[in-house]
Amino acid sequence: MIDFSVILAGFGGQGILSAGKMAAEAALYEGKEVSWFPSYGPEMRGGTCNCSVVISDEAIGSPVINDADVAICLNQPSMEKFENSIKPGGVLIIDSSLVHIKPKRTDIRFIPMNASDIASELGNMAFATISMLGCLSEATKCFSRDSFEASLREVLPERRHHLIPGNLEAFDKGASFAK
Amino acid sequence: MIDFSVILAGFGGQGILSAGKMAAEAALYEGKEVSWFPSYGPEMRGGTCNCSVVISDEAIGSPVINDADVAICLNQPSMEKFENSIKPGGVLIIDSSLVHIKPKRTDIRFIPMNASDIASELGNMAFATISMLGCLSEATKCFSRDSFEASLREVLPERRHHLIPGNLEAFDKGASFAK
Amino acid sequence: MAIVFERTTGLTDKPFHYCPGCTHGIIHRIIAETMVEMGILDSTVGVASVGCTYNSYEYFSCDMVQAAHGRAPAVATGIKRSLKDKLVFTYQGDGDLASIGTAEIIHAAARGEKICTFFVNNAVYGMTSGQMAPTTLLGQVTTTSPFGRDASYQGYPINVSELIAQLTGAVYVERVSLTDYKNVMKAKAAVKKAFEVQMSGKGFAFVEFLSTCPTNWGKEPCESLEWLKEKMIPQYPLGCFKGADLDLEVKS
Amino acid sequence: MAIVFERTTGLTDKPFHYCPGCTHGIIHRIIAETMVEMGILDSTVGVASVGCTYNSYEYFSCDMVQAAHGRAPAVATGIKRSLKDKLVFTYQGDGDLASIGTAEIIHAAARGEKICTFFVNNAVYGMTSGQMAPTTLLGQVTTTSPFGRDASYQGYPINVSELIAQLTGAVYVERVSLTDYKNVMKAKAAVKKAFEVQMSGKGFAFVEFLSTCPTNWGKEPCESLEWLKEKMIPQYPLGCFKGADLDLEVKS
Amino acid sequence: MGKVTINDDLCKGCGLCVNACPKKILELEKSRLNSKGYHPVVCTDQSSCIGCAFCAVQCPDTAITVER
Amino acid sequence: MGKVTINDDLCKGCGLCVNACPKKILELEKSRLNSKGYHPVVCTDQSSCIGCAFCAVQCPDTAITVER
Amino acid sequence: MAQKRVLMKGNEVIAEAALRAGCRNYFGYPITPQTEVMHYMAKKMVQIGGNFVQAESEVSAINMVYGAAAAGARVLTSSSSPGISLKQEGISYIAGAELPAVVVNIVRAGPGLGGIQPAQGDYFQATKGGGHGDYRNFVIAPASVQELYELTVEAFNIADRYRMLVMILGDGTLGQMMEPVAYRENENIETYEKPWACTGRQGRSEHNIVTSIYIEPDVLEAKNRELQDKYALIESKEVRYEAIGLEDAEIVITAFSTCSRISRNVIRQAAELGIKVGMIRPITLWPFPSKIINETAAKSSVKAFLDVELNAGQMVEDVRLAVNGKKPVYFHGRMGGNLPTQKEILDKIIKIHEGGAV
Amino acid sequence: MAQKRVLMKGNEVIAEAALRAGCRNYFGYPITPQTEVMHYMAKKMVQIGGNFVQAESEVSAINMVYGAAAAGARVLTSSSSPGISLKQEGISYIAGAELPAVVVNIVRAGPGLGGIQPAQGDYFQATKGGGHGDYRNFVIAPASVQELYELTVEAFNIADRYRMLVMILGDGTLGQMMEPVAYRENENIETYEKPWACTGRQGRSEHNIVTSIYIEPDVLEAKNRELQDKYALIESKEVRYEAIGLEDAEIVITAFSTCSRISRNVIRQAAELGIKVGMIRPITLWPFPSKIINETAAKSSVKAFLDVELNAGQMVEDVRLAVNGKKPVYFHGRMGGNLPTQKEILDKIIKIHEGGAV
Ligand SMILES: Cc1ncc(C[n+]2csc(CCOP(=O)(O)OP(=O)(O)O)c2C)c(N)n1
Ligand SMILES: Cc1ncc(C[n+]2csc(CCOP(=O)(O)OP(=O)(O)O)c2C)c(N)n1
Ligand code: SF4
Ligand code: SF4
Ligand code: SF4
Ligand code: SF4
Ligand code: SF4
Ligand code: SF4
Ligand SMILES: [Mg+2]
Ligand SMILES: [Mg+2]
Repeated sequence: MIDFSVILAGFGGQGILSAGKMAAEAALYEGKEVSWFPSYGPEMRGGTCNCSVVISDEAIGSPVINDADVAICLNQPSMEKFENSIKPGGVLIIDSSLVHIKPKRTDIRFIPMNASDIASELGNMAFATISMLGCLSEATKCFSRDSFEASLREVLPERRHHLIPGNLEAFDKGASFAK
Repeated sequence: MIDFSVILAGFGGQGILSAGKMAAEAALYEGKEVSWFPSYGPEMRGGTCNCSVVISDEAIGSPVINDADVAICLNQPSMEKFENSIKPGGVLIIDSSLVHIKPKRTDIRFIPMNASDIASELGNMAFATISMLGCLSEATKCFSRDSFEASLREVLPERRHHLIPGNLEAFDKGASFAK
Repeated sequence: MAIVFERTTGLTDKPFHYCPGCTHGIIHRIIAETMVEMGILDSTVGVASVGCTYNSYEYFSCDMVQAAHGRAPAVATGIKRSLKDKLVFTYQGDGDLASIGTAEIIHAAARGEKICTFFVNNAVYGMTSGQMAPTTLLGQVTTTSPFGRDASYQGYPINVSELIAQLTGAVYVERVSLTDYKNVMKAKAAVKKAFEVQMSGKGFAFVEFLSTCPTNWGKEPCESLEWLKEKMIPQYPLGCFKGADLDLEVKS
Repeated sequence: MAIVFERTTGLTDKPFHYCPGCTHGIIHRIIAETMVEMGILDSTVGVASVGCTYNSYEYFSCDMVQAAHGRAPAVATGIKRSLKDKLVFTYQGDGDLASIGTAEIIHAAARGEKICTFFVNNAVYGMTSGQMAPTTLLGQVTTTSPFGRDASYQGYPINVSELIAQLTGAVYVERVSLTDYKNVMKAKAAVKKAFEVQMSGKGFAFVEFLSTCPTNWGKEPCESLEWLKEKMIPQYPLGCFKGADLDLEVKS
Repeated sequence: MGKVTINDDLCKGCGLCVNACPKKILELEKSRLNSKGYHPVVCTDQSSCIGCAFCAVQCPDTAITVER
Repeated sequence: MGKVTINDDLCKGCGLCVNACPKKILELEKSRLNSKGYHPVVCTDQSSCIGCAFCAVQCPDTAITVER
Repeated sequence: MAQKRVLMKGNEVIAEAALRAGCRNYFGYPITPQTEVMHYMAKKMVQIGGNFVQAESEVSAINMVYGAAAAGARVLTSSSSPGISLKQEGISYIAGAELPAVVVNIVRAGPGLGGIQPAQGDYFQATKGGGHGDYRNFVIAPASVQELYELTVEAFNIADRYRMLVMILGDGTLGQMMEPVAYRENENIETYEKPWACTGRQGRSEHNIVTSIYIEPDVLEAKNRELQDKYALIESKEVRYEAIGLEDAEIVITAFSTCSRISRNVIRQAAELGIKVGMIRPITLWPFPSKIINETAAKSSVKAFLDVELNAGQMVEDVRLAVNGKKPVYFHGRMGGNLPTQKEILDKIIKIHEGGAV
Repeated sequence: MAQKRVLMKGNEVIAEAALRAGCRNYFGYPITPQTEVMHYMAKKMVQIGGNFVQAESEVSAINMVYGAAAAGARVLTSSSSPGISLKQEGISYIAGAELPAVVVNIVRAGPGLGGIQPAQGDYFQATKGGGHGDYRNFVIAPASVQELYELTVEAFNIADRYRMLVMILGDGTLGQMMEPVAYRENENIETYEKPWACTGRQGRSEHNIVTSIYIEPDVLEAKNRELQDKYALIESKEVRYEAIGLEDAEIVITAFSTCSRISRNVIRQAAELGIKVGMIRPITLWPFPSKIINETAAKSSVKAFLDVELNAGQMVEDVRLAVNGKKPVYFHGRMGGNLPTQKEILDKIIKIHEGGAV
């Protein structure tokens, strides 16, 4: 795996940046090389934001992505912006609770999933992005569920470990969309 | 005449800089190329100061003098410092009212003149340096008495033209030392 | 029905990029409205500074010059000296004016430079993500005073209006807030007076606005206005520090 | 007979390069004497600034750091923060401190930086040949106010002590002169107090000296002292602006 | 007596107008995100509006027009 | 009662000590330049010196030593 | 991989590395994209009893650095382009007074207020111009977060070793990105006596002086010659670079930091097309690896150089000086915060290989 | 000689020339050795109703310049090395906002506070580094007081023509010396419309904006490309230099300003010894006269170059870049405020001529 790349994009405040970081942590747990790079719009708060995660077996080139293997979009402007940045054969995952359009491209795999609904069902809106990571993992195998779980244990402070089961549940729900 | 150079040196406040300027003005009046360059010691006021005047028929190289044709010294430290900067065959003019030592070198022309005494006789201490310019003019012909007079007329404001005769008298007294 | 309130032509059509509830927007608007109401939009040059409002030049519809961080008063001096019959204002944050631009504002005031400065004190560096400002309150947590501002380590807040009022060249100095209708109207009156002072040629005019930064204060917008009232005003009392009774016959 | 006055060991043997009658020399001496008398010569680091006294490091016999123009308070901050148990002072002119170094001095004071600043106000830029300083009096002729300082063109003098006294972090602020024996002794007492304030850890201490510049004022030394009394003191009144009643039990 | 018009695209759902309205007839629409991703404000009862413009004066984004 | 010693090499002839001396026993030597080019100060009447050090305290160049 | 690798932002790693290098003094002023250095320091310094001062400006910050360095402390400041411009007078003073200090520039796109995205437009400023007078900074350009850590520690050693300013020239990419970093158990901290430092005389018979003014031309010239001698020594001893595939490269890329990362991938792609591409990645921008470049240029296998930068062409001048006319040197640059893509670089490589104009 | 020649100090001539060029705005801060520019302006501006402001610092002065230039005025500031370092942020802003302005640097010896004697140690700063980002100043190096006058007037024309900063790089020698100057009756003042200036809208339908920030990388990159295009145009059109004796020179001296004056005398001395020495004196340091140097290097009559500067070797890099390995380039430099003597230079010439090591 050389420079496998994921873009996560949405509004500020949706947890895009930390979801990206969790993906990178999971891959790191597998001994991969990883990089994470944030990007903000001109708005001070709210507005759009995105981050790029690259996973590789070798030293990573650019942490900034021009052609992504996967784009995960949590709002419509992001989808409009990043649909064309996906490599042919790549994957587009959207939160269909928030984005109601379809991609124009046909050379990519399109996975709409109602991530926000799942999250509100699970009682924690932060789980929306987690479920999308589950989908990412299942669809591309860029990191495994086990690595995700193990990295969660490492990264979360002890006092927040009670959240792990919820996270995994969200992860699994998301994964089911990619099966 | 190519880069004929004169150093004037003494304590701050003795009128060194303006005497140098008058020499340059006189030579300029003759259509020569001239340059004037000041140099101060670390003292804020008092202390030593000197200026370099270069006169030439062609464009002037360095306005800062390493080997002078003439050095005019109004105090002992200056004489000690500049005696060795005079070209072989050059001229050293000192105010013997203030400097009581003799040069060690024998390959230069040494003209001691009691400039300060002359000036106090004429009732104006500023005439000390003027008399030394007279000596310079006579000893080297780097500018003529006429040019000196004409440039004085040009440079001095009308209301100070009454000083011209006194200046010329000092000039002439100085010239007599070089005859 | 007649329109009693609409967006002023002193602002361009471009929506602000500021955070929800940030009172920078209110300050922009009242300055813009005042220029229109005084009929000076066409003869004013504004100076934007560096801070969240770095591109306020896209919002104000008068001519606008963007200045380096803290240097707006110097830039305004350059403009005003060469355009003596025009009006010039600077718009500056507390990091910009009270920290890096301390020398520039003090000396513009001391020179009695015939400009207006609109100073937005939100007790924090907004744009660069919430660092301590010279106006940050004691105990206030910011990204560079993570344990709360501690006087013995980080020093004391600076009351800028009071300081500027010390300078002879500063003839009008007032501190206002935007917490409610009445205060917004007072703030607007201060803006007007600042321009009038400039027109009178009397000297330097300075208006300090206590403003919110919900994002970096970590508070909801309404909560932020409350915090401003409860915490900021005791340290930074509102009122006119100089020039309350200026005689402003406007020179023509 | 016993020696009642001789050159202090707080000064090196090097003769000053200052102009005849310049009171910089007196200020140097009383600071040096005070360090010796307080026994702190070995534990003090002085910061020379840029001005006629740029190389005062050759005269003071304590450790000395030469700072860029106006930046002595920042340099002193760097020194003091890393040498908390040592004493640090800056020696700055009015061009250095009140013009280019405005931000540095205001913020050192606001931070309550535990240093002393000795501020020499001679109403002119001495070293660079007599330009207007922020402290130049109205009407005073300098090389950059050749027709006399005109408020409408060149602004107003800044009363630095009064301004610094506004800042909470500044705990001791006094203005002194050197016009006669009594005043030199008062000035020396102020120097001592400033060091004591620093030792107490209470905050920033500031002493302003009204000083002469015979050369650039175009006056004889004695005449200069008279001019200082007649012209400068009315604009810059002597006295303690802050901290007159400080309780200074010295921390050990 | 009064009428408020809210420019949905400009509103950032900050709620300052909600607080400012003496008639308490403004409300954030929690169920909807506008094009910018905010919950915009709506007037729940135009007929009670007195056209005082307290809301508009407090709005940082000039999203409100008031008529009377 | 007192004694002043002037370090000729340090004196710049500024005259501040002359002015400061209550006994008026200090004077610039107008007829002489010292090594630095200044007219140095001299004490015209050591016996009148009271050793008050007013002169030394006023001297910017620490050219004066006072004994008593 | 002995040590555990943790995912951290470049900016935070700089701060952590400085602390590990024994730095207990940080003076700075906020500016994007390096604020995390400050935030990290603001917290940590209080916790460990070190000094964190948010200065009133970059001008003040660099002079606080000057002061702390003069007092013998290890000291750090960080900023980004406009802020570094404001520090130029102070940097020249630090050079003149021969003080050890570490300055980080997380470069953003210019000129002027410019933008906040990554760039390398301050190469000239860091390596040549900048402040006034003849002086050099030791300039290090890490290319990964791991290297950022290692070279930051090393920067403090170099600063003390040579009594000079070491600048870490990163770009926004490096500062903002997270990558894994493995910390050493024990840092290699070199300690040097600082008998020249102004710490209070404490019985010393002579007072110490830190200054950069020498009013006598001869003295100042001698001082300058000393500096130049020191710089010559450093040029002979401290050059660092990474060389890839120089054995048989036809085209040699020169690139530092982020551009070198992208170029590394291009080398692989080019190999697939049968084009042998090598790379010289300067790690020290000053002292510059002129010798290896010059030797490489002399190789008959080498046809051309391609210099890739995030600017309008700055390091390329040093490459050309080193190549000294032996081979053509081409340039590819992006500006404004944009990064070159692998494809762009590869296209240029192909064109050069085909002998086409570039 | 049509016009009367008057003896004036270089610094005063700069001020007088600016006034003659229609400049009515001066903002500055005192520093040796350029204070006479200010003193002259302080008097004259009041007399003619122009603006003279002694700013609180150089930082402030350059930003006042920025303001006045943004308002469409001709504007001047002057300083010397440490002061110019403080102006670097502002200079980068002026470049970014494309404002016309004239900045004088009467260079003194560095680094740090250095000394107040003449030097050329700010060549790199003026022509390359200095502020952050990719930009250029138009840099002019007069060699006599007469040229100081003529090129200062021209500087204002160039600034307006290209909307950029023109720097006059003099040294302490040039600023402090008096030489005769002959003023023209009528100055050649080029006037340019400034529709972009912020003068108040006055009925204009769009408001004007002067800025240097472009937050979108693509926009900022485009802006940078525009700047680079402008610079390329200037490099093709505005190079100025003086060439002496290139017809048959064996050794070619490259030197600017004061060093070129001294070298001119050396050429004469060398001729007496039968050594043919020529000189290329760059008048514009940027754009640099690379072409003529490159062409000269290609001549078979030319054996070597000798670059003479008041620094540790700065312009010599540009000479080497231009020579591009065709001939050896030697260097002779003095520092600290000292000037090279004719003898020193002649000795080097002789050694080079003899093929000895230098
Ligand atoms: C020379 C320089 N230093 C630092 C910055 C980074 N910077 C941008 S805005 C800002 C602070 C803004 O705070 P403030 O003036 O209070 O405005 P606010 O954002 O709070 O409205 C800083 C430090 C810069 N652009 N230029
Ligand atoms: C950055 C910088 N700007 C300007 C100068 C030139 N300069 C040296 S001393 C001085 C003014 C000194 O005046 P002041 O501080 O009042 O001290 P004084 O000489 O009167 O004692 C100036 C402007 C400098 N050295 N560095
Ligand atoms: S960061 Fe603060 S000051 Fe800036 S726009 Fe947001 S709320 Fe307003
Ligand atoms: S110039 Fe003025 S301040 Fe400086 S040493 Fe002379 S008298 Fe003193
Ligand atoms: S105009 Fe007044 S009553 Fe109407 S919505 Fe606004 S605040 Fe409420
Ligand atoms: S104040 Fe304005 S932006 Fe805020 S909720 Fe009301 S209409 Fe929307
Ligand atoms: S000690 Fe007193 S009496 Fe004696 S000379 Fe000095 S001032 Fe005069
Ligand atoms: S005060 Fe000192 S320097 Fe002045 S005349 Fe008296 S002894 Fe000499
Ligand atoms: Mg703020
Ligand atoms: Mg002064």
